[in-house]
Amino acid sequence: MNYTATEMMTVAAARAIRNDDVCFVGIGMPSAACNLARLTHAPDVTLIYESGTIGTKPDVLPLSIGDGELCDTAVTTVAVPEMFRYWLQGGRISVGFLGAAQLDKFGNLNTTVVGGDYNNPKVRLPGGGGAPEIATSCGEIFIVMKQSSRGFVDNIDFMTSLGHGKTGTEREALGIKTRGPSRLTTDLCIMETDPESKEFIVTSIHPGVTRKQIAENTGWAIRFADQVVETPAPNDTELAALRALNERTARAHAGQ
Amino acid sequence: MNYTATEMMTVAAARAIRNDDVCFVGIGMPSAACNLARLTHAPDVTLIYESGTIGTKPDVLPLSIGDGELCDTAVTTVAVPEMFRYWLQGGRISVGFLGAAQLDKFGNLNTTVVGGDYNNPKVRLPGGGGAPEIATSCGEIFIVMKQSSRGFVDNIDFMTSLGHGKTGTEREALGIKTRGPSRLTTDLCIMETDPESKEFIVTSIHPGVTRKQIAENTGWAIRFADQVVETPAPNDTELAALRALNERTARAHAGQ
Amino acid sequence: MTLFVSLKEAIAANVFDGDVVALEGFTHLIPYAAGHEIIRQQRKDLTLIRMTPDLIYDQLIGMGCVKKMIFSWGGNPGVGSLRRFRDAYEKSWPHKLEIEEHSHAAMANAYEAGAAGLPCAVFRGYLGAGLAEVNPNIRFIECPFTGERLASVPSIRPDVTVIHAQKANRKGDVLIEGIVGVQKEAVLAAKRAIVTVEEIVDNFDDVHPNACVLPNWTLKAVVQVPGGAHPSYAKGYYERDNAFYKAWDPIASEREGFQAWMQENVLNAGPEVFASRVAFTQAQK
Amino acid sequence: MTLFVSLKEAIAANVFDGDVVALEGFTHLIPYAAGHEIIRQQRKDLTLIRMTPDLIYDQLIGMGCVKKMIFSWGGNPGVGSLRRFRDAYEKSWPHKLEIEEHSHAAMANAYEAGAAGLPCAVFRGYLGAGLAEVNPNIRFIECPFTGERLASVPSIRPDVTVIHAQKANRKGDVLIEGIVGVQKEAVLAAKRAIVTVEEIVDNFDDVHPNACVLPNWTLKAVVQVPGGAHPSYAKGYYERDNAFYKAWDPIASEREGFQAWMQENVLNAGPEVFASRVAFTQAQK
Repeated sequence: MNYTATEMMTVAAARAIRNDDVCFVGIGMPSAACNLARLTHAPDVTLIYESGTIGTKPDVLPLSIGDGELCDTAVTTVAVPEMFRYWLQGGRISVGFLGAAQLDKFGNLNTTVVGGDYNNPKVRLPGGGGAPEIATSCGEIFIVMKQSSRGFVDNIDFMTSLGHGKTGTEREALGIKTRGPSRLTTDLCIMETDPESKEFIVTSIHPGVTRKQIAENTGWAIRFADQVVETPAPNDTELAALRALNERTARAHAGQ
Repeated sequence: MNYTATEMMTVAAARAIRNDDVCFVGIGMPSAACNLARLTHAPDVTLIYESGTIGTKPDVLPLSIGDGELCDTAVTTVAVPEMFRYWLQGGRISVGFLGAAQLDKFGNLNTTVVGGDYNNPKVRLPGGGGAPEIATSCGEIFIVMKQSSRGFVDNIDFMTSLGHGKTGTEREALGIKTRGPSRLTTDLCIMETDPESKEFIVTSIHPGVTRKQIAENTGWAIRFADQVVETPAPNDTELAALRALNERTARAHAGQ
Repeated sequence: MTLFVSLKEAIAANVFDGDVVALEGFTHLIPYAAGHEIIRQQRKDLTLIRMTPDLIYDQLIGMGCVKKMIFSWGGNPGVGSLRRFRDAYEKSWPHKLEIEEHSHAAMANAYEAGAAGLPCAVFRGYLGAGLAEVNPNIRFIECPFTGERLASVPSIRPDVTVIHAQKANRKGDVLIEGIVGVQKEAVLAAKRAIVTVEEIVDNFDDVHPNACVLPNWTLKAVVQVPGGAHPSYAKGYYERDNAFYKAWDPIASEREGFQAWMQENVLNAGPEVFASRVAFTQAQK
Repeated sequence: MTLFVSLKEAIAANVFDGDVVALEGFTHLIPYAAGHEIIRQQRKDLTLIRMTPDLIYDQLIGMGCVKKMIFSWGGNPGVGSLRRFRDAYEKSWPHKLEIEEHSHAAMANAYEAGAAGLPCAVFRGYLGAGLAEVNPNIRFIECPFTGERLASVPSIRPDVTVIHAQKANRKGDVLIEGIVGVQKEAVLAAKRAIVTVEEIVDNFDDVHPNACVLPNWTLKAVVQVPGGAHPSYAKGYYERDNAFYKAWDPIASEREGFQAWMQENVLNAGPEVFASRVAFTQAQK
């Protein structure tokens, strides 16, 4: 089957999710990837949305974290202070998903301001929301983001949430026990965190994508692993599940 | 009608409860007094048991704070951490009830150890439970306790919960904004806290009780207010409601 | 019982110029109708608090009611940014807007600490985060047992909290179900609380004993406003009117269009219009 | 699913000599059956934690399982004192017992902080209280904003928490209803958690969305033990067997009588006896 770059990205992100993971899911691409994983190889994965729905199994992708279906299909729904205290800070989440307007090679993320400085920004973004504590409390962080040299930058304009810090050593210096960003899935490739330097390095390239394309769409000097593989194309099962999910979602939200 | 000293004490304690009070109720005498108030002059009083039942209206007196009826008749039942954080510490309780093995003239209470010292007590009592924070978080504290020179002592053996401190000035020194013990109802009399010295002084003597009896059953040099009144005897309505409550309770717990 | 009043009376008696106000709702049960009444009563110099300020805060800001906003994520969920917020913050229209920015964890903890009567919240947070360098209300303390450095923020204690809930009973106790957010904490943290509800029922006898219920004595005013959370959700009553969230972006994109929309749909309207807006949404389904 | 095991297996696999163990239940849903199994398996040197240790802790102490008890109120509710606890603490029988004593507020906050993954709890407490002078685990910190002196205690992080609940579903999620106490916090604060339940049902489809449910992945073992909270309550199943609470006082009053009772009713018995004890109680009503 033919597939789009977005489908490849979603499928590649979904594959990294394990059946016993407990995922803190954001709306958009992470929500699509996590639910695709649940509908394919990880039927028992626990999906948690920050609105308090624990173990939810929506039939369609939610419009927002307030969707009634997230609550209706959840094992339980808790208040937001409990969500952030007992479940996130309590260390119960194995994988957090984050995206950003800007990220750097250490997985530091900016969703606060672009251009200027914090008090006089060129563009004021919505802000960090749950990201600062998701970044440090989850077992590890998976980032899913369309690749572009505008978003993948050498220096982010504001440290909304800590990845591996400005030098790759900041987590240890701060006594943080969690792994931090370990995987970055884009529409071009998969990057993983180098255990030594903590930089993202390309480990898998999506079919038909060139190294040049990847380098052109990355604002930092991109590194490739010694062994780079080709990402397996989405298989029929994956594509069928993803498309059915997207179709159900489109139908449910028609006119909205 | 004839009545017992315990009935007089219960009725006198109940009368102090106002219709708009929010009471933190303990099992035993406070529970009887609060529910009697609810069944007579204070139908809208809010009764809270520390097990988390808010606005409860039991038909019979509970065996313990775990009674199902407390939950069944409550406006809502919350978890114990919430009870102590949002409701007690949050400053939502107007009246807390406390009793003790020992109390002094400043309303300091001991339910921890008697004799010896803390680490080598003669008698190890159950301990403070909720008392230390009830004593400082409720708007004011009503104490209900059978009077005896063994319990009403000059110096308590352990400061389980703070009344007005060892000199009557400790609450202010600690920055505590709540009133502390304001009223002590016994089987012989009613004492109120002197606004200046913060000592308990007798303001009302139950019918048929003498000043000598009160003095003999008090371990400290008891003081009487300039104007001491006679406590009105329990009226027919009060006695009927109390006895009916006690009968219902006895019937419900028969064989137990 | 004076608890049950009109929305106009509830706002007039409880929301004053210069107040610190939290209109909460974590994407679900957002008190839009009450927010519109605040706009109609032309309150000024408000400090608005909310974890996820969305369109209703955009509207309050654009109409000049707001001096400062304390928040953790300010956007139009699934659509983009809040254009009136950005115009105020970036270009001081209709006037300068101050902000105090936190993370969700910090705000959730600060509401919890406010409900708990504490002066501050203590949590593990802001590790390596840039906000800790630009917000003086983010400080750090040491655990007295382990020495671990923990974050602290001031507790949130609004002058008034406004929420929308599903049901009140005849005594004025209020039931919130489903995605309950931080509403209970926001109410208990506030000096005064106003609740709009979809429905008033005889009693809560069939309600689960551990459901989220606010006793009447924790509230100042309860007002029935069917549809009062439109265009957001009210679980059991209506879904989100997502088309409106999308439509808001062009409406808010320029000042005149925004003002015209507010004149027609808020200033010249009343809380009674919300029921029909919800009916409209449901009929579309 | 290996979550569902026998009570014997659950205790054998999760409770070890020297462990810090919380068997919680705030007067309601006390895990007696599980406590008896710990006694039968002769665990030693346990540190027991509970806000309201009652008869089951008296039994564990009297049988020599306990090195230390951390608590806030240790009595026989409505009856008197715990005689085996006092004999151990005052006279070192069967051996010396250490104690660490707190207030309810401190313990509730410490469980909450444990569930929240924090090293300590911070609250307004112990003002002028004697325990602050004798317990080195009560310390004070300053609010970094107001300077207010606030109490702090270490969070509770048991090796294992044991609770009794009303229902599990076939997946092993557990429902607690009514007086829920600190059980959710105690489970989430622990490294391992064991739950005994009255009943296993197909699903929780009819359960309120905000009811207190512990997802199966927060638990190590779920065991059906009907009557497992006897002589305490299980809301919806049985009331407290108050006669037993009264009867316990003479049973525990002297060492030999206590031992004989334990031999007959605990050591020579198994969890299956609990169902009949509850039936007996109900038949009496």
